[in-house]
Amino acid sequence: MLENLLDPIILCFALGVASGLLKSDLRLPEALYETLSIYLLLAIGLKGGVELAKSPPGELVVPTLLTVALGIVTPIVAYAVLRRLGRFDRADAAAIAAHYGSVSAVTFAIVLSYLARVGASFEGFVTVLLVVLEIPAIAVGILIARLRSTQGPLRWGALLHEVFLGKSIYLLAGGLLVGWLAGPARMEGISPLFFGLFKGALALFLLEMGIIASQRVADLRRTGAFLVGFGIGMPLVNGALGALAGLAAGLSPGGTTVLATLAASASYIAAPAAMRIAVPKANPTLYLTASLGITFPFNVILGVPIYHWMAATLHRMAG
Amino acid sequence: MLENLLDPIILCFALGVASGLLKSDLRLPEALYETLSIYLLLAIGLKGGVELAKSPPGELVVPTLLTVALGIVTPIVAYAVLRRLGRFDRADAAAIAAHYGSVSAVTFAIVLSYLARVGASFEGFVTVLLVVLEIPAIAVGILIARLRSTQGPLRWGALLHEVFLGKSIYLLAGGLLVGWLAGPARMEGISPLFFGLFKGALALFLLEMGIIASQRVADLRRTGAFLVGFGIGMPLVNGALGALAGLAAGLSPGGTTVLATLAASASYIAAPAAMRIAVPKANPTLYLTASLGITFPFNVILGVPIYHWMAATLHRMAG
Amino acid sequence: MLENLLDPIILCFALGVASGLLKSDLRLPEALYETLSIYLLLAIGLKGGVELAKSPPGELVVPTLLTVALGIVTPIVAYAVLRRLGRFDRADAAAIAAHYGSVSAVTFAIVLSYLARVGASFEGFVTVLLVVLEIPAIAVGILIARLRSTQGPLRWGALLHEVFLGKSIYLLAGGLLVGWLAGPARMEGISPLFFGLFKGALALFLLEMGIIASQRVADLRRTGAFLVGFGIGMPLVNGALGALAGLAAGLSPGGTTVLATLAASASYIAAPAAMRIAVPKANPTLYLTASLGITFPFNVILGVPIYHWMAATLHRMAG
Amino acid sequence: MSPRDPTKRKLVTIVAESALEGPIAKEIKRLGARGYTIVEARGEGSRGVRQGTWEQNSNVEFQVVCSEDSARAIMSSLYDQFYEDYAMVAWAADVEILRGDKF
Amino acid sequence: MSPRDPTKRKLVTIVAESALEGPIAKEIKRLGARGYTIVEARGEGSRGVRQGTWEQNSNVEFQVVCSEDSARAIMSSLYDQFYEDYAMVAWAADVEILRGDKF
Amino acid sequence: MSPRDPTKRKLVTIVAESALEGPIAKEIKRLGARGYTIVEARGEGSRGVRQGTWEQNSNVEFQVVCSEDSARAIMSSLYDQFYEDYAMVAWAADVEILRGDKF
Ligand SMILES: Nc1ncnc2c1ncn2[C@@H]1O[C@H](COP(=O)(O)O)[C@@H](O)[C@H]1O
Ligand SMILES: Nc1ncnc2c1ncn2[C@@H]1O[C@H](COP(=O)(O)O)[C@@H](O)[C@H]1O
Ligand SMILES: Nc1ncnc2c1ncn2[C@@H]1O[C@H](COP(=O)(O)O)[C@@H](O)[C@H]1O
Ligand code: NA
Ligand code: NA
Ligand code: NA
Repeated sequence: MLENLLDPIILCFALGVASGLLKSDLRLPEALYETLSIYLLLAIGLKGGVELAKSPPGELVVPTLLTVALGIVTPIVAYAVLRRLGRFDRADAAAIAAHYGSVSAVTFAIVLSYLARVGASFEGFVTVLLVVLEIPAIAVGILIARLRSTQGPLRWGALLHEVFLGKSIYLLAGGLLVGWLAGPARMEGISPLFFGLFKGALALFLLEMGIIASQRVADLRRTGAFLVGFGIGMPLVNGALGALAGLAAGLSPGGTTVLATLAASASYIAAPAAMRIAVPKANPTLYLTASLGITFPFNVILGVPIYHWMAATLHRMAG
Repeated sequence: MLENLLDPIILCFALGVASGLLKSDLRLPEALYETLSIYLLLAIGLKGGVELAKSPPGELVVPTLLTVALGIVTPIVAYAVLRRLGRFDRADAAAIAAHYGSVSAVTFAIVLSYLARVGASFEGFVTVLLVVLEIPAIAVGILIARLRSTQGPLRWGALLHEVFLGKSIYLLAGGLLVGWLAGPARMEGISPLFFGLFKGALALFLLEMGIIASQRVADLRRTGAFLVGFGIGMPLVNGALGALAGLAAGLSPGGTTVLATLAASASYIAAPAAMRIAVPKANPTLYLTASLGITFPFNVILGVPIYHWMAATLHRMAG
Repeated sequence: MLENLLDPIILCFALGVASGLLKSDLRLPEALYETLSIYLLLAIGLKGGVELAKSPPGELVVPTLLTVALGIVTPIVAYAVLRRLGRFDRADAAAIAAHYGSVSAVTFAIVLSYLARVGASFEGFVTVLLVVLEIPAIAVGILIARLRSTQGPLRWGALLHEVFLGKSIYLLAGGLLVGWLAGPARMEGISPLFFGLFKGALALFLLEMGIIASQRVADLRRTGAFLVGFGIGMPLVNGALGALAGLAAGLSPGGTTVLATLAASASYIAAPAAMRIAVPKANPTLYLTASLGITFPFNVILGVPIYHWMAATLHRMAG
Repeated sequence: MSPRDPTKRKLVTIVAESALEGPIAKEIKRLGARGYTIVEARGEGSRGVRQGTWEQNSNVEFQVVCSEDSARAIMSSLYDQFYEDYAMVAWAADVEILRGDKF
Repeated sequence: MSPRDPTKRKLVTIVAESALEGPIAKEIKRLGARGYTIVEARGEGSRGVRQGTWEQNSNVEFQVVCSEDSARAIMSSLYDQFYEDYAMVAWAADVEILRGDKF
Repeated sequence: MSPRDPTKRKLVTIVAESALEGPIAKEIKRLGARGYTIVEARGEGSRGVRQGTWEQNSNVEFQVVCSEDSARAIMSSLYDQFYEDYAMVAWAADVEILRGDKF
């Protein structure tokens, strides 16, 4: 745990949070934020594609199906919790649920770097699961929000476009394809940029995310205690569901940890962009504060080791 | 050929083109475009300077003179074709001709990486030829456009300033000088950034160029079939002229391939900037669509292997 | 000396200066300037933190105290010179003095790379001295400017905030803390970005600083000959004081060179930001022209070898 | 009227969260404006501070020169569609142009 | 008055060096404006060219829609505090808005 | 007249392709304006969409506060020199300033 806290990536996140809370005048240019997020998404995809090239395609079927199932179940559970216990209205509950059903690519990068540090191996195709899990929850969230809504017919074409051609999925899936087509040998020329610098770029991005997350902390008072509890409890529930799915899919303990973390993570790129257009009545302060202000830091600092422990325990219990 | 298509740099270009055509919401910040183009131009110059330091200066004379000749002949040929066959007016024909007489530094980088992949060696001073070939065609294009023009006297001072101190030539020539003065040993400290990351940065830049090129595709219908034919035929002609010049200059097959590719490439940084000011009546849609929408993709995907084959064949024929 | 001039970092600075003087249309995006300055400050901090982790804390006490003393003495000397000899008014003299008492992190990076080139070792904790020396002179400058001023009460809270939480000190000190907490082994993942690319990024930043410095050269005529003399003489005096302090603090010749260079360097990030708010009557043209247009180039090209020679001579004299 | 006589038009300025860029551009053109200009913006308003640090808190500012009718239509249509749910403000002013047929 | 009737307000535009961003924002709000928009700018004026290449030569442009009284107060207060020592200009114009209670 | 009385001036706004930045700045100053402000812009008009993704499709927006005469001169001179061949539009509006001698 302490080991995790002393990772410079996590320390850079803390530096960003402190900068925001102390009102330092450190401001990263928006072009840097955009560049880093494009770089990280593309690099994750490329790396995943190279690994994927090494996996027999048959191995992918069961994990992919179970991941889709996770992407449908977790937002429904989240929605029920938010409506019944949290008393949120339909639009807010649906939008928040979509965020928690979807995934955070940066949290994915952090769990991979965590597993590399503790020396645990995992399946080469996990990046496919990242891409697969990103989408269904967003569709489920929109469907729930629009059921019996008076907002006029849902333009599915526009929405599918928004989701599949949003920058996040496009870069992840595109990178996956490029990496898979090119294969390991041809990627060597571009690997100093996309793989060698990856962890450093992640540290810089987390500095920025820390600043952004800290700006959300001010909103915590307004959004209330329930959301804080939800932002910690929901990832634990989803992480457990993800760990079970990983076990059921026959993944290794490392791969199970990855799937648990994916399930536990909450989106902050693809989901906010889609929800803002598809569910305009949902208040962005709620979903951004929960996802970025609570769940992201929780996962990055405490969650990942917990999901690793969950995965290890389940695997031990399952023999 | 397939091998060339599977290079991740080319795949990233395709990813950019697809992103534009599918109207994905992927948008790279303009600051990233500018940064990458500055970085690539400077890095090409620096690399060339280091290589130049290793070449005996005498070897440069004949290739340089023949390259200047190329830079005068190719825009005149292009102008004649555009006027006679294409029926373009003087300004448009002159401006397009200037683009095809000048060069694309990114295409140059791609032919070097292609030659490295196929294991062909080339002369250390080729970057000098890149710089030398960039300028004359722009001057020729302007001269043609202004002959008998009613536009008032040409302010040569301003124009020479525009061309020689435009970012493209300034960075290439400046980098060449820095690399040559510093020499290989002193460059080591900065080589991880400027040389180690080069191919990765090229891939990212091509993603961006793909998006920009795809925006030009929409203009193809308006600009007409002739321009499409010109955008493919002209580089083949210029490539052949370049290959002949390379042979005549005594270059190796690799160096001949580079000169052929340079001759075949069309400018999209220096020439558009100079033409917009010097030949205002020329329609930018025409020259940008031809250069970026047709010739650049053609060269990057098919042209480079063809010019390599031309160079090899000529060298074989010449014994 | 020639060796120093042929360092590509210095040549890039010259390329930037020439670009500005020749009015080339090379313009680096502001986002790149900001990104590079954030990167360099953070990287300097991180590197310093890793080195600091290796030093016994006791060794720091005397050098730190003497550095604080330097930070108080040098701006007072500078102020006296500017008032008496330069006939500047109180606000201008105080603001310029604050710049010369404070430090330039880029000059620090350049002296470290110089020492690495000539093979001189230095203490691991020198980055602490950089951070320590950045602050007191700014406070002294403000105090002087405000003594007997009619400008109303000084809001110290706001000022301390401005200084300690300004981007420059925050990133240096934050990076120091992160590097120190993480230690060498955990930093490995992020070192390709933060350490491997450092010199290249410095070259790119100096290209930009060259452009900015050249824009100041035009102001030289207006600011007068005295300021030119001051911009060269003051760093020599401060460098000598710094070398003496380094000797007294028991630093190695390399460490003494670093402290001399720090003392000789003039701030252009932290001090201008603080002075603009705290001493509004001071004319920024004066302090920016002196610091960036004269002292920075002088230090980078000639100063560093001179301070090295001072340190070596003092150490030889002291036996 | 000669094309060089100054002509009266309206300048509509709209500041809205970046997510609305596409929908607003479409609406502007649907309601008769022949063009628009966009600049990146940040700011503060009834929905809090929008610092422009990332995509979820940055704004865009549209400037549209158009006829009085289009101006009226654009302002009320955007108001009806987006005002309740999105960070957005708009205002209109009188301007003069040189080429009446252009706008 | 219905919320949809056009209402008159003032638009105050302030261009100033970036260092003043914080103080100006505070002052604007203190003097009764409910919001403001900021865009990055560069330019030229009596204090020379400000190219926007780094923090010491870049400008910000504020646009503030507010009541006539606030506009007057903002312009004179900023003028008094900053005009002498800082690069800054300001101007005001008449604008119409749709929702009177918003500004 | 006291320097603090509001004074009438014109605000000329010009949106043009980035390549014209230098020539426009020169022309503005030649025709009597004492300063100008520039912001980066993109947009759409009769010459198509200019997305601002690279140097060949980005715009700049000039704002110039000046006398009515200068405004008129600037608008017609730019119109004559650039309108036919370049992406460009311009409009003018009335503004009030506090310091008459500044503009
Ligand atoms: N009074 C105002 N004057 C100028 N811009 C404003 C004003 N109020 C709001 N804005 C801009 O409009 C955006 C959305 O406003 P709001 O919906 O009130 O939060 C803000 O982020 C500001 O950029
Ligand atoms: N006449 C003007 N019209 C528009 N903007 C101006 C004008 N004069 C100055 N500015 C802007 O205000 C900033 C500061 O002006 P100044 O204090 O006159 O140097 C300049 O950098 C310009 O961006
Ligand atoms: N009606 C308009 N309102 C505001 N800006 C416009 C308008 N028409 C054109 N523009 C801007 O002026 C640029 C050039 O216009 P054009 O020459 O018509 O293509 C466009 O890219 C827009 O940024
Ligand atoms: Na999830
Ligand atoms: Na060519
Ligand atoms: Na100093």
